[in-house]
Amino acid sequence: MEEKVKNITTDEQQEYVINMGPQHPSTHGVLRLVVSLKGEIVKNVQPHIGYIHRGIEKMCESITYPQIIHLTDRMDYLSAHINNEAVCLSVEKALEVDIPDRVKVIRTIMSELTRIQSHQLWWASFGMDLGGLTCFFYGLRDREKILDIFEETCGSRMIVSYNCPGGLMYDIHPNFQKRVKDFIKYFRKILPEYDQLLTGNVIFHERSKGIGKLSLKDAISYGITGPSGRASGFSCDVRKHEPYSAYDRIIFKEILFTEGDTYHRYVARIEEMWESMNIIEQLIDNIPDGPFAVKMKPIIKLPEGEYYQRVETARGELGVYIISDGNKNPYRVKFRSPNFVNLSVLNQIASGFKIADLVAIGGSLDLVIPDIDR
Amino acid sequence: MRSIINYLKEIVFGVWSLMKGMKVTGSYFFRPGTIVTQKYPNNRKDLVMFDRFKGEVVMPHNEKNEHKCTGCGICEINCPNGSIEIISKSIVTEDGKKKRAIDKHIYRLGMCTFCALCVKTCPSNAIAFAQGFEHAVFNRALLIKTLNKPGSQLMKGVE
Amino acid sequence: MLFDIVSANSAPLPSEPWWRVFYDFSSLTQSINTSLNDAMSPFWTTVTEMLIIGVLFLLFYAVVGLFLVYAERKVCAFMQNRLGPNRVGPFGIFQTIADLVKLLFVELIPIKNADSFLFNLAPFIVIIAGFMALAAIPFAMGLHAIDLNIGVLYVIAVSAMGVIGVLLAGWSSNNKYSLIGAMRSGAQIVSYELSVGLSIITIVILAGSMQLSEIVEAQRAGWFIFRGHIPAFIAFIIFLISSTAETNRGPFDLAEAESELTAGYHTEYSGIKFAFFFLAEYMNMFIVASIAATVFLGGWMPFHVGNWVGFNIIMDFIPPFFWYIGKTFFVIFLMMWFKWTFPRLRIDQLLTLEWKFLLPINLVNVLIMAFIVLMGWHF
Amino acid sequence: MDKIQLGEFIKSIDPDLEIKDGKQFTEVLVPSSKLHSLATQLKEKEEAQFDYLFCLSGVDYGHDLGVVYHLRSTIFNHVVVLKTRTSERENPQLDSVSDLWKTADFHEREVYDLLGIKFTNHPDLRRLFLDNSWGFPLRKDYVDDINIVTK
Repeated sequence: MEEKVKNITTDEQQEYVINMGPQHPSTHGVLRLVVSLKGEIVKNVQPHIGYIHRGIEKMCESITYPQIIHLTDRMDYLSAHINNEAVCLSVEKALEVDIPDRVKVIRTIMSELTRIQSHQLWWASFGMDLGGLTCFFYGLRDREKILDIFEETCGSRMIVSYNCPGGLMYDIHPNFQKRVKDFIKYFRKILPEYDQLLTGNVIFHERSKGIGKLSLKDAISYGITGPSGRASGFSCDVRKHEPYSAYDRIIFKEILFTEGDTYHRYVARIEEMWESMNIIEQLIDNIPDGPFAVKMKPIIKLPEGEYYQRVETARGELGVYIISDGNKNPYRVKFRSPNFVNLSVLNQIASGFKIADLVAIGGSLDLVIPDIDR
Repeated sequence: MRSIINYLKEIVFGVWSLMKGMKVTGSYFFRPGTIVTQKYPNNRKDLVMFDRFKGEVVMPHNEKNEHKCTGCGICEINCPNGSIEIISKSIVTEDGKKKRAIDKHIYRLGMCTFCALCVKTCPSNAIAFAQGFEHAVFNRALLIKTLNKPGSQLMKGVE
Repeated sequence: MLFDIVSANSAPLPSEPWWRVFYDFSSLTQSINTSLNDAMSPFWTTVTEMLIIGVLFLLFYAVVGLFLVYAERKVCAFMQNRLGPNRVGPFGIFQTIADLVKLLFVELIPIKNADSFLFNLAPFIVIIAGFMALAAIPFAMGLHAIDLNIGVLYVIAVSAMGVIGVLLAGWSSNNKYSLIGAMRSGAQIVSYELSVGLSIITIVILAGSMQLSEIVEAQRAGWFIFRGHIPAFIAFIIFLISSTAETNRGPFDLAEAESELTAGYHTEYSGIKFAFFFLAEYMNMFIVASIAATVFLGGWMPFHVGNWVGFNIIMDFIPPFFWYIGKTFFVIFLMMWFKWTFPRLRIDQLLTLEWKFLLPINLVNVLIMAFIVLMGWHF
Repeated sequence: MDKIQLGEFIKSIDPDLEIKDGKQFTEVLVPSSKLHSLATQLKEKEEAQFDYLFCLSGVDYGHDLGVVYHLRSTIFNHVVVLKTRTSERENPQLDSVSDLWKTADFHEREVYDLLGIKFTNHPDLRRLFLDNSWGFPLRKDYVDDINIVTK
């Protein structure tokens, strides 16, 4: 670490270098940004990561497939359920197991709930990044409602561990459908309030419009996925392109903008919350009957080969690349985590803007640090 | 002239958008009924966790101090981070056979990630999740628990 | 001596209504003054009076500061669907006192490469600026430390002195974040001083005086915000915005922009020195709010409606001090409401707002007000 | 293009390449010397246009070290997997593709950090997660008795 700092100061001694992080209110975790400034203007941002590198990929090599679930939970803890789904789907695909419809529908509903709660937390912290502290509490207040649903069905609030290869850990709670419907009814009323508080606000417009523009070409070249990529016009919704679970049987639209600035990254996420509610409403009344899991062998061994599974988490495309040598432990697991890739564009889009914009841009990319470090 | 009108429009719309935001916060200010804060230590008595809540792993015992754990060790194998350790002993049953039985079911709460694999895979449903969540202790050693009570025995009929 | 000035200016006229005699503080201050004069020489009288006022202000400062911190926390909590402090004492009213006690016992961390003299001086400059501004504010009828004939000018000038403390704090801490915060604060306060001054000048034109007691007296028939038509209202709004900016609060808290600069200019301060900055922020808020209340909302003057005699008499029953405090807290509430609703501006937008919007509007506003006063169109 | 056409297309670029029809994607085994030129052609040829590198993973194959590139075209929606290997373990070197796909910048730094594969022509090849005192933990022969505890 020492050496890295030294390099930068000797190369660019003329610049005013500040260290944002590892403990900084706007980096949402232990991300360290070495920012070179000229006055208030950002010249260069170098992310330094690895403060919570836990070696999840290495750990996966010594545990069995069902046990990987509890590690993927802890990568992107805000879309824990979707991460788990990726591993489960690839194991199921490798074993060519047919998953009951009930599981598919429940997984989809849970994924969309996860997406909504992730976007709520993002909205909360994005508002806080811009200085509107009240947003933080409104976002968390509404997120709590989803977390309660999770807690009732899965037993835990954030790190749900609800998926397992072959289906789900347990069936949904009898109250699940009613609670979800109540939440949708409540949140449809609350979401316009978010708009009144932040989206329509003239200060917010000034702060976000035209800030941190990311062109379509750069978005594809950098591989920026998720709402951040779609705000630039990169059609990258895995739910549309490679439908998994129950996404092939529902009608929803991919939110696409072409501007690619902070404001549209913001709007894309707000719109996605509406869209997620539509998806849930289509499914919540038609959960088919059936078993909630397929009986799997006690020790799951994947046939030799390579398996790649992509899912759409709340932040973008998560890829799980499993190389199996036929044992009960995977030979190599690679997680293509969306945040890791999204972080790489920060220098490109933030340089030239003011330091306050850097905070806004960082917030609009919606980075979750444990997913970057893994 | 047009630029002046635009200038004034900008001001009026700007102020209007700010007023809308103030309406939201102001309306909550005058509606204390919407407060969501839980007075946690005060509402401890009537705070009920959901029945599936994963607070800690316990081994339910019946009134005769019997449990269902056969000491097979499947939970130990399935635990991803080694928080369960089974110490077994061999006992002689009534009909004279030698049998493996549980001596100590050691559960390290501090290492547990609540993935529920042990509870799910247990063939005899011997362990379950309890709802307690107040686990803070001053000594780490207190987080290592022995789940089977002293002097407890295997329930009859459980293999 | 000080009390002499006070009493000379607001001695009740014989034709005054009963309440003006009853609630007038000048008889009290006068009696203290005469008894002190009897006991000692004029020099020592002045010294004693200054000491008394100093101690009173110190107490007032602490009480108001602590109360405002508590009020802010409660107000923001209610706006955010929270309860706010509720542990220490009933409804958490002793929370801020507990916090203060904690801050008193916290270690003062010495900064290695800081300019220690300026570093230690900065909080005091901020505090002194607040104290000096407090001196000219009329709290109730006949209750002010000193009634200068250029009171408005004095308060604006003195309250702007706090920025020196902020700049020194940022510079001497030898912290990059602090320096950015201090520079921002400097740019911000220099530009927003203009708007504060101009919006008050609008009212000074209407009142025809810069003496705060006379401005209050001139509002006996009706508060300036109502009497001055639309220009007075616009001036009030501009004063609110620019004074919020001047106190580094609300959407204009760029100097300590928490999500960008951690804590801005007071990042390196700890313990009681941090408490000074913290209290000074709230005290500045109190001072600008009381100026707004005095200049626009009639200070301690009760609310009167034209010919509604019964209503006016009921209003007269409420002591002037409560009118003053009520109005001040109303303005403070508005400022808190701003702070807890809006996102923060960026530094260039902040300056754009001042130079492109507030200043031109203000200049036109002054012109219109002058015209109205010339034509005698005001109420 | 579907899998077969894709295979034929790659054959037309370089007939020596070994093409494997994988379960999911067309897999191409590329010798490390040919990697960069093939990648350039795959990106720039009109009918391929693989403009989106969605995954770059380093793998320790036991004896060899390798890198796997998952490429996708956002226009035609076809996917190809490039695999390249190097048998050098002491000082493994591969060509960087970060000039073609900017996302490779971070991915290659990660691979360098965890597997020790050096990428030539990489603009800023520094360790990403760990500091220099660490070895390369994703290698199979990595030993760390303190931090890695296996049952």
